[in-house]
Amino acid sequence: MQEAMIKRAKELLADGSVDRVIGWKRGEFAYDMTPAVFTSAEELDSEFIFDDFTSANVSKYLVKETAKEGKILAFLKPCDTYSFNQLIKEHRIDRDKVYVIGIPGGPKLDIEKIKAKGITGILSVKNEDYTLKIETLYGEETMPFSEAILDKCASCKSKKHVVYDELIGEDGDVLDSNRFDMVEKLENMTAQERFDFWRDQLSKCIRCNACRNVCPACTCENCVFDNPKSGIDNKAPADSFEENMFHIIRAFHVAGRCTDCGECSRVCPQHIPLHLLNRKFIKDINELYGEYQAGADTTSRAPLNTYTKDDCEPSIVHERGVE
Amino acid sequence: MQVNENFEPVIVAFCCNWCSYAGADLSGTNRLNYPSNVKIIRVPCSCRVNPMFILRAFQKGADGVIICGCHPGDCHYTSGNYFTRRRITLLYSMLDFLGIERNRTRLEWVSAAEGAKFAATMEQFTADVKALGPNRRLEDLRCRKQ
Amino acid sequence: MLKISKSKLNELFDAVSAKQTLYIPADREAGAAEYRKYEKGMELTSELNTVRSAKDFFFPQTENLADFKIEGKTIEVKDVREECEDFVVFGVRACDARSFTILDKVFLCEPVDSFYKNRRDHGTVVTMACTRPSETCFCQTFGIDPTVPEGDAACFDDGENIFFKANNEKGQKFIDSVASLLEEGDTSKLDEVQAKTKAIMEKLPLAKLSTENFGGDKLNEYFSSDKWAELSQACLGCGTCTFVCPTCQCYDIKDFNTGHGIKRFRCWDSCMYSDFTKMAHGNPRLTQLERFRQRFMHKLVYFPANNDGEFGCVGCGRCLSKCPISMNIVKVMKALEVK
Amino acid sequence: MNNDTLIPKIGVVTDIRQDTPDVKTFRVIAPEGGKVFEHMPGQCAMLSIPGVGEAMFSITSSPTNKEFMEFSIKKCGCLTEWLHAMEVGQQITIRGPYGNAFPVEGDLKGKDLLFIAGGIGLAPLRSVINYVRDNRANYGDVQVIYGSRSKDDLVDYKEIIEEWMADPNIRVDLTIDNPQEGWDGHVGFVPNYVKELAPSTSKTVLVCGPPIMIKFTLAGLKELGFTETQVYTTMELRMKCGVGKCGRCNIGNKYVCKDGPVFRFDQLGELPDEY
Repeated sequence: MQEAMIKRAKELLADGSVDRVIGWKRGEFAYDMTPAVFTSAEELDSEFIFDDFTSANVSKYLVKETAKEGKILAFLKPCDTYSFNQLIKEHRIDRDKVYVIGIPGGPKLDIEKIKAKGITGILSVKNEDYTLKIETLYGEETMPFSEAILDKCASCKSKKHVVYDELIGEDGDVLDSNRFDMVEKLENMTAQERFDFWRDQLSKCIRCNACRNVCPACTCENCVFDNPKSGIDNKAPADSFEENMFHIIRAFHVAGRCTDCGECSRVCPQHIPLHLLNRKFIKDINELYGEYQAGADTTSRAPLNTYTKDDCEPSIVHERGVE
Repeated sequence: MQVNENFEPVIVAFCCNWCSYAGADLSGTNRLNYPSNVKIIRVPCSCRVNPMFILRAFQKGADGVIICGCHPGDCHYTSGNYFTRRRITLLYSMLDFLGIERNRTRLEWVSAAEGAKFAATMEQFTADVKALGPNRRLEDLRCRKQ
Repeated sequence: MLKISKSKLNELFDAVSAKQTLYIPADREAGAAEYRKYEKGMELTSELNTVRSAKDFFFPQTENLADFKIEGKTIEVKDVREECEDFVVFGVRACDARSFTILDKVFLCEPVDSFYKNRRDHGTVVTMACTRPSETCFCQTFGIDPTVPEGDAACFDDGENIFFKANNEKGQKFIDSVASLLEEGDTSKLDEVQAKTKAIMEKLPLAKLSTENFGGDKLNEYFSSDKWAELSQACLGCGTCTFVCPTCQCYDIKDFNTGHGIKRFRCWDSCMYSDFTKMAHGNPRLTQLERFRQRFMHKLVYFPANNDGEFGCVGCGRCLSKCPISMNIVKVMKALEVK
Repeated sequence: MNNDTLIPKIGVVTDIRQDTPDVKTFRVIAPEGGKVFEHMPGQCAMLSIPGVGEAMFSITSSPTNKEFMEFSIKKCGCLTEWLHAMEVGQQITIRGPYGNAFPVEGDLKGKDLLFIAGGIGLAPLRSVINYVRDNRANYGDVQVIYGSRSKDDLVDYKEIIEEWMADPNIRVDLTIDNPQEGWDGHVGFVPNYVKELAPSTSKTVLVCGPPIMIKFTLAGLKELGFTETQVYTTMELRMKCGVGKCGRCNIGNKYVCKDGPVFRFDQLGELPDEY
């Protein structure tokens, strides 16, 4: 796959259809790829990489990149195309300046899951028939591929590219994923249990803003949490309230726009399952206002930008499920 | 749940200028009583209420927050309260998801003519919050009065 | 050397925590450890290091500086400082132990930061030698020997026993306080373990990383390097690297209105944030390039320029494993030093 | 526990003077009377209204003034807006003094001095000028070139006219950017005026004002034959601690709050261009 991608990128660069290519760049280790912009065939040959660890969603970079001169080639996985579409809908990306090549999605691997098995000193990771052969400083280790899959890929919602100019490989389908299972499990807990669950999780937050800054839906020029005039700007969770507030408000601000790309949970240094907050909103929207998938198209109205006269009353929240 | 008889909750009510704020006035001119726990904040429309306002109210010491707006269809700005309805439904659902007690939040449609409904709503809501006790789950400890 | 059998380690923890607060690195979930206040039965983690560094103990993420009460035109300032109680941090790795030396240079130079000093005076750091370094480790680049860590007292693990060595008076006091649980032990196996660790150290992927080309004397050369644009290209501008870093010490001072007074608090800040240097009339670091450059210039050039060649990095590898886009100081050093 | 510089002291505002439409000068004393602390010309202090913010301001009054400190503050942000809304008698918090100072007792002693200021840039220089006036025997020739957008924007106009202009021992040249009714003095930008006046290159120059003015003035001075080692200026960047620990006001490895705010141009030249 990597060869095919490099080959196609070089062709498009050579015939002048694009000026730059956005993809992933080899790192120091087997797993630390950095999103990068390539401008020459040499760079592509020596540094471009696409493998089980290239999980970063590059669509948000296109906001910055399409503000520049020239056209850029973007390799987008199915989940990335949803973010890309959503950004087009919000007029954050100039579609004419991007040439999208759809590439197959994951499942991608999570190095932290490998490390959580106590495997350290990792020198290389090879996937042999869905068994990971991991060469380490302390000898070779193996583990099943399925146990090292990124959470966001484990509950993949779609293998279908919703936007592309060309495809490398086959296009897939929207999947009937079980992504709302955990949300449902939480909904069925008592309020006290839910409170304890979230307190335990959110108290880990160090307010590094990685979730916000990586989020393709968070593209405000000046975030409300950075704006001294908002009265709620803060840099550190000085109190449990501030931990709650940041995550509630952030989830709310992307409600109806979040495509469930799962980047927030992937980048969280503290492994807080932040995607559950977003999924809760998605689930509510689906149940109360009809099925809606942000980023599936560029024309429909976002659920919070519209209404019907017979919408349910907020009291529905108080009436359903367990207290 | 044990009810602490001495506990007097702080209730913040965001009232739409065009309906419930006038409704509160009406209940006053009609000499109807509603609990003094209720602190009214006048807003130009119920959809002016940013979710942040609600959280900030809890942060600064509110034990319950109620939003009052025009009945659906009656919005002074045509559709503001329809948006409120969606937004607040989702927000309350999220607060519930985080384990915040359900009865601390409410939304009621109260028109300018419904002074009695305003008083009754506040009476009921205050009693509900009182039964819950002080807000502890969405509290900023720094703001607690010593 | 004095030692305790690993099976009896918890007895030692119990004894220490009976007298003062004890913090140990414990598992929060598989693969993620954090420092926790010791409670009976808590197990020492088998992880190499904690996700958050140990700087929290001396330089917490937020702390109250002063309280103000405003009445009419008058202001009352309340000094909220209290003498901190003695505490012990156990199991600090060599890299984190060195980070305290670096933080000391910032906070204990004139004018001394009394908030930091208070904690530093009352905290005893008991370090733990490393036996299984990870691929992200590069402490040796900064002259740290993880098999012989600094700190007030150091511990060494030979697989069965933990050996104790005092590095200063405070450390000796700690060892004396638990002396009844310790016994004299044979260190031959420990020497073996240390030799084995040292052999691994040489095989680490980053073993050859050198600071030779960095330091205060090349300030403008590095500042104007054309590599910064490419390096900072993917940076998200989040604060993950800064907040997990044991040596990052930039802070912000903010006021919070509690409704019945003003609390002035200080909290960690990150030079990666867009508002870090923002003023009413402009911002000298307008793009992520300048902010990104500041972080690494500070660690590799400015800090050594002001502190006799000491670098502002200890090679703990946290930023290597936690950066959302895997851009880190090692990549920066390698890109810059090609000269 | 010892005092900590981060814990501020109280200052009482005893006088507020409207200098220009957007600059007010505040007189601050300790609640028990007298100055809150001593300082040297060029040093700064952190002023704050708790709950609003804290920021660094240069101390405009001379250390030779033993009764009070003064701050000339231009309204340009949140905190300064609050400060401008204050009334006499209001308390603020104050901590300092921070930074180095102009070397009035060192390199400047015995020298001929040329002060060049633009707009609110007079604030830090006023402290030096008055210090020099009060220790006149220690210095040679003293000349002040000061310009602003208009006559109304000249900070401390009253003091300039009544005291400095009346002082036979110093020379004051004023200029405004554009012609204005009731102004018969010089009209033109400060850098051009400096070139016109062509001061002797034997002078040591202290320049302060908007960055653009400093840039052109320095170029003009170089044309006249001045070297960078003869010219001092003050810098300003965002500050939080004031003691070189919070890590944001650095230019290269120098912290403006601790190693500055006063820099000589040859020192600045060695630092990266990030200010």
